[in-house]
Amino acid sequence: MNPKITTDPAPRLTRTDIARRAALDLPDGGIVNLGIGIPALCSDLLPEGVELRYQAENGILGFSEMDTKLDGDPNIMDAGGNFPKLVPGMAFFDSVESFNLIRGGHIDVTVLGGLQVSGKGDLANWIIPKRGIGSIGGGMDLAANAKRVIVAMEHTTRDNSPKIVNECTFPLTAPECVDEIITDVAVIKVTSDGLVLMEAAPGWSPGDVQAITEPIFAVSDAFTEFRTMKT
Amino acid sequence: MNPKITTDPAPRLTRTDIARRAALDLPDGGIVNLGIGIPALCSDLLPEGVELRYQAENGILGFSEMDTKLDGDPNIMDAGGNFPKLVPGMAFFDSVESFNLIRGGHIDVTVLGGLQVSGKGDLANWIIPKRGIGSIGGGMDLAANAKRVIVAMEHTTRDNSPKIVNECTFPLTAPECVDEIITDVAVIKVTSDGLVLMEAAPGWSPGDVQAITEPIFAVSDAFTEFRTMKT
Amino acid sequence: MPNNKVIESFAAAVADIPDGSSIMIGGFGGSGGQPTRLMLALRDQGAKNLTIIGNVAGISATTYYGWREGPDDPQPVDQGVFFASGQAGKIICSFPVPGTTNPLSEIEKAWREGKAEVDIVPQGTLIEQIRAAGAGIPAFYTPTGVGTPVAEGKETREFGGRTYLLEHALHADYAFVRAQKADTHGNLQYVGTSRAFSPAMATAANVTIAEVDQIVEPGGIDAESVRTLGAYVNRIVQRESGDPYP
Amino acid sequence: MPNNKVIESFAAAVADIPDGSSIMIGGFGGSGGQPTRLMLALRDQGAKNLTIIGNVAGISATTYYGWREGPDDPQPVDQGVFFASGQAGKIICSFPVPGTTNPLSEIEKAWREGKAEVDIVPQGTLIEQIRAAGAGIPAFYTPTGVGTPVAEGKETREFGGRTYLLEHALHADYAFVRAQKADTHGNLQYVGTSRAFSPAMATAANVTIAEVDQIVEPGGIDAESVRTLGAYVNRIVQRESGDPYP
Repeated sequence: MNPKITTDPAPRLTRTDIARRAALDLPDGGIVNLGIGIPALCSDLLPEGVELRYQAENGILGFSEMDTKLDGDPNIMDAGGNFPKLVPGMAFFDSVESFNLIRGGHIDVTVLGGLQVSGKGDLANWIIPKRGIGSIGGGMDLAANAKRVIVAMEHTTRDNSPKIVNECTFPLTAPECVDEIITDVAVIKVTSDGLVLMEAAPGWSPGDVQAITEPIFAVSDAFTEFRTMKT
Repeated sequence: MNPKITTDPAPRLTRTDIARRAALDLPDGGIVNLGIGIPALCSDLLPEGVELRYQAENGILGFSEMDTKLDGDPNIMDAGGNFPKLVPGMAFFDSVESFNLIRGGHIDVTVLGGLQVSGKGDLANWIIPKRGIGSIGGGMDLAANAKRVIVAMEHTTRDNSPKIVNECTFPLTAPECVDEIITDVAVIKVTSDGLVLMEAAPGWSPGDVQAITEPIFAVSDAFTEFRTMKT
Repeated sequence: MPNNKVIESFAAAVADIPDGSSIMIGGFGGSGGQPTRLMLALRDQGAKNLTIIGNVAGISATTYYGWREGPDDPQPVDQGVFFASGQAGKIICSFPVPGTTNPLSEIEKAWREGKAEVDIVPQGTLIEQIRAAGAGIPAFYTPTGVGTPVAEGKETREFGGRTYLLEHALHADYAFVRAQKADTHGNLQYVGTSRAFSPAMATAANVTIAEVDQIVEPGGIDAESVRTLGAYVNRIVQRESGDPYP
Repeated sequence: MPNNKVIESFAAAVADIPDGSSIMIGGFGGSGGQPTRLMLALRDQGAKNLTIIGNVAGISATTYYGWREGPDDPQPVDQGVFFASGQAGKIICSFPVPGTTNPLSEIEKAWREGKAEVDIVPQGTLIEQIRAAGAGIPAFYTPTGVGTPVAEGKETREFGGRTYLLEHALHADYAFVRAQKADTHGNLQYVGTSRAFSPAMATAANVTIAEVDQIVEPGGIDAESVRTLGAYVNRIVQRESGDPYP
């Protein structure tokens, strides 16, 4: 267990920064499902020239941009209740087909929020035990079955406790499912040998990140500053 | 085992007669799947005013009449390779949906051909053991799962051996699935207490039918002449 | 040919639903695809001790999820309506509560008071259980939920080196579905993302009731465009034109 | 956006298929929905030791099942083509042989000579196995085949007092499907009864190749009319106009 630290070496990044960094790892032309919260912000933050085909659980594939209006057509939504812009090549389908896509391993990447991620890549993100009731939605299917799972979340809780932990204390969404964790201070890869720190926020050293991360991580030879923060 | 008889008390009925009698038991407005052979003849022999919605395994529901032409559209066929006439209210779908209908118990009646039917309603109709290879098609799904299974077949083999037998010697299509057997000499109901003779061809007594039927059947209080043969 | 399934009113379409019934509610959650008029008719009918089966079940009324927010738009209705009325004692769904507890949703309120059993199922498992019921599949294996609370009390089994859960078919007494168009045989056509759970639910209930914008004669839906077969639909009710609910 | 999947010729679309591959052949059987040009291209390519997965597999060439019989219409092709050529050693299908043995079909000929393993599967089980493979379901229970030779060597289990068989997902290396229209993302639209096994097969193979009459830009197939999602399709080849095969 690492001692909690009380002062940060430099400001943590914003939710938008996290989403922008996650967007960098979405493959051009790929089929992507974005969870609610920080992940949903990715769609506005893609690198120039990259176009994705988003899938949403409620039966839509192929949209690439959202509309910001609040009075869209309630019969054409994504699973978060937002209104996608119609683009050529889209398709509508029912929930059976939608989860054939997901459970069948046809989603290239999903970006999900997280409450806790363990050093083995276990993900907990659907229920806070003290509330006693939560919502699973499509999260378990996505976490267990997407080809690649990126978790985009704050690095710690509000009281600065690690959310990247040795063992999740919250009920799991799926075990050993996370490939990459992108937070407001770091980008961490989950490998079969454990966590590997790839990037850190400006002003944050590997040691600074380790101080608020429960599992001991390795530092990549390619370790660098948060890639979206470079100009 | 009943002794074989060598002379019939009266002519056996035709394949068309068998189909016409089977057609009498198809419920108006019902969803019906007709097997190949004698069953396929039913569609031209429905009583006045009765209209069925046929389903075929290859993904069509709602046709009610066949076209006799040989050069129809090969993209609009039934499972027997015949061309249905297009009618309002039809639907096309894939094989997954087609067998959801069948296996899910949504077919009201299927009429199938038979090689052997046992006293318990076991059906054998897909392979002749001495050939060693046969075709199952949709027959096992239909026999096991339709709400009602009618077998339409000749009463005996060409050498006058019973096809209604104590135990099927041919590999089964489905056990205990047959509700009614309609042959060229009789209509026999399969009940949990065994077979019950309902009707016989003109000139055939219950004893005449029993002589070419292996299991001992009961004779219904409502026993009558083949109903389609009355004028 | 006795295939006309049109019922004159929503009240008449739900009149015979007895206490203790299980009711599937189609769509995804939110207003699009929700059979709102059938739900309100069942609330008014008053049947008790219901089990509700839905997907996103109780989050719209407090968060406006999936509802328009214009000044002339109606107040959201969600599956919490049956818990507010005391008619339902159980819900099987994937998303019963929103992230926020202020204000508390009707389902969470009932759950906190011990008046509601809430069975939370992964969405892909739930739709597959419903699909299985309609397709004659009593049980299947899925990777989803392994190693989570969803797996508690369930059989697991390995196939090809991966662990899977055994999940069972989920039937219901009634399914309420929402489509844009029906023909009098019960064939249904949907628009956009409104179909969601409705096509599978239509296959999985003893009695399926469809709420639609428009009823047409057979042929009014092209044979290529039917997404729920009339074979699955028992009753059809047409909404009044100009209904403020989407 | 690297989504253009159009291949210039049928030969190029099948060129990399190695010996020992398993190949799903879409449609139902007969000419409608059969990917005939892909089949002939694979025959010409010559890959050996193939396993073919189809439905009605080998009855058209001798019986004209599902083919027109006009004087200008082409001779029927069926899945027996791979057995006549000696390329396939095994077939998994529901309907390998016609009722008649005069003349013998290519599959029955190969089987009698001990050159072909023929695995005969109930049609509903076969399509569900294929669908399961694409849907991430490793195994499921079905009532079909219980008490028959199909059940030999398989697990049975009771649910609700009825006995069911455990059946497993069926994947393939390649799926050949036939549709009327594709967009360049690989979305497919079918006509009439031609879809049959194709939509499920498209989901269940590592590489899915679609033979179509027409390739259009994205948007050329309405979002409501897509029946196979582009997500499942890797390669698309357009037929020459006026191709005599249906």
